[in-house]
Amino acid sequence: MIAEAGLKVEVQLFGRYRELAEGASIALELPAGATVADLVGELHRRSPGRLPARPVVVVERRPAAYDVALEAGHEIALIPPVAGG
Amino acid sequence: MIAEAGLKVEVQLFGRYRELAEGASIALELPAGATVADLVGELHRRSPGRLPARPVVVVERRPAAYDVALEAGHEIALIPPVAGG
Amino acid sequence: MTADVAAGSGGDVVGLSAEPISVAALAERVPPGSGAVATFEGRVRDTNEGRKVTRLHYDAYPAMADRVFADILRRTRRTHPVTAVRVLHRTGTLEVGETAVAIVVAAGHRDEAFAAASFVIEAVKAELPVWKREEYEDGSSRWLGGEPVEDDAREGAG
Amino acid sequence: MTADVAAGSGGDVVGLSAEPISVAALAERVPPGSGAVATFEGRVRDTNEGRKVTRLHYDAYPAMADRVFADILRRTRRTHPVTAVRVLHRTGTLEVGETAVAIVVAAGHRDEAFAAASFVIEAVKAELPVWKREEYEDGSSRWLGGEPVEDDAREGAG
Repeated sequence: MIAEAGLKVEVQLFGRYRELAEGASIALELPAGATVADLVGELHRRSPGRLPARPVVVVERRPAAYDVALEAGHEIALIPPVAGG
Repeated sequence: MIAEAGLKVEVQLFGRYRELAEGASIALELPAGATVADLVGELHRRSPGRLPARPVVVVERRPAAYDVALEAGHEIALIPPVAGG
Repeated sequence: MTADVAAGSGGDVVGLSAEPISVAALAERVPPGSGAVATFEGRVRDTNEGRKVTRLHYDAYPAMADRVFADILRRTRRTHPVTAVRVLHRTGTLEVGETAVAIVVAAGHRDEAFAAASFVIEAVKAELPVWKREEYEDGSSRWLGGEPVEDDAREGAG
Repeated sequence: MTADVAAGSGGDVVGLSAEPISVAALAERVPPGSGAVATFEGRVRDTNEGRKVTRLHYDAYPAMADRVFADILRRTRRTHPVTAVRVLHRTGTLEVGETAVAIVVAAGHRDEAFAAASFVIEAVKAELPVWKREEYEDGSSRWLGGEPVEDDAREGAG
């Protein structure tokens, strides 16, 4: 049996969420098979009180449901409500 | 008693109605007290078959009801349905 | 016919223009509270009802047009919260692609700007005393708007 | 961030722009069958919610914006009979009066042009991943859109 490796992801930050980290992104290691919900849980642990309960997570450039499983190589971003125009 | 003079009017023509006369207007003499309806009647006599039954007559730059009495000095025009834009 | 343009409140402009119209020039310098600017241009199409159009001529009744433009401006300002209303309509000969009518409306917000621009073009088309004659590829031409005189007259003028 | 503009069918253009936007330039050369051209510009207002605004900063997620712009263009063309659709949204720092978003829609007729322009601006505002930070006269600034993070988080993150 091969030991399951953790899932390394980099979460891009936009708008007001840029203030959550220095470099406009956060590198995280999640358990293999982690979902969007797991990612958000981890973000809440790292930045308590600085995120809404259910922020929008964008996976592969589309807003993702919370039960979506993350995979290595996914483009992942955390975005506030959009405010263009 | 003063003899009633006729009413001299000049009717400006626009759009397709310009083709009713050479100079883009028609000079008419109507009975004193003539209405818009009388004016249209006279135009029908002069140009039979070349005007609709009830063309729009503009008096003092506003479309006029057919019972409006014309007066000397009135600015009068005969206009087809507008077609701008 | 010369351009007949009157400046009013908030840089309002209405009038006929014998010269080509630039909607970009018309949209310059709107008041600084204008978060939304909507424009509309009616242009000469290359076809109409299946016939190839080569050019268009607009006749106008300028004195009445002044009155109608002033009315439209007044009604627009009374019913729409706008910061600027500008309307120009061409007269004379227009080639395909040229601007026949240009409308610029500035407002605080987008819904107001769209609603007012739409209000203005509908009013212009229904009320402004201008008349269009189309010229076709085969050299013929005809006045547009309403029924042909002759057809109406047959039943009406007897 | 560089201008990210893709030309498509009928001279369609969508993208982010780090440079000032000219709606006039965006409206050039629409197809000759376009009898109607409607444009919309969203501009930086000098006040918002009673506060004096000095400038605006737009952050954007360019890769997602490409995807969203392509979606909006596809949906607009599927649901509206238009001859050209062009949309640019600014990024970076904008002074009061500058154009934040510009939309040009050309169509055969005016109702189609207005409806499509309105459809596009609503979609852009609801979907395009850009975020606005306002700077005020007193030197303070804040991100707009949605609730402040801290307020949401108090009830949600426990």
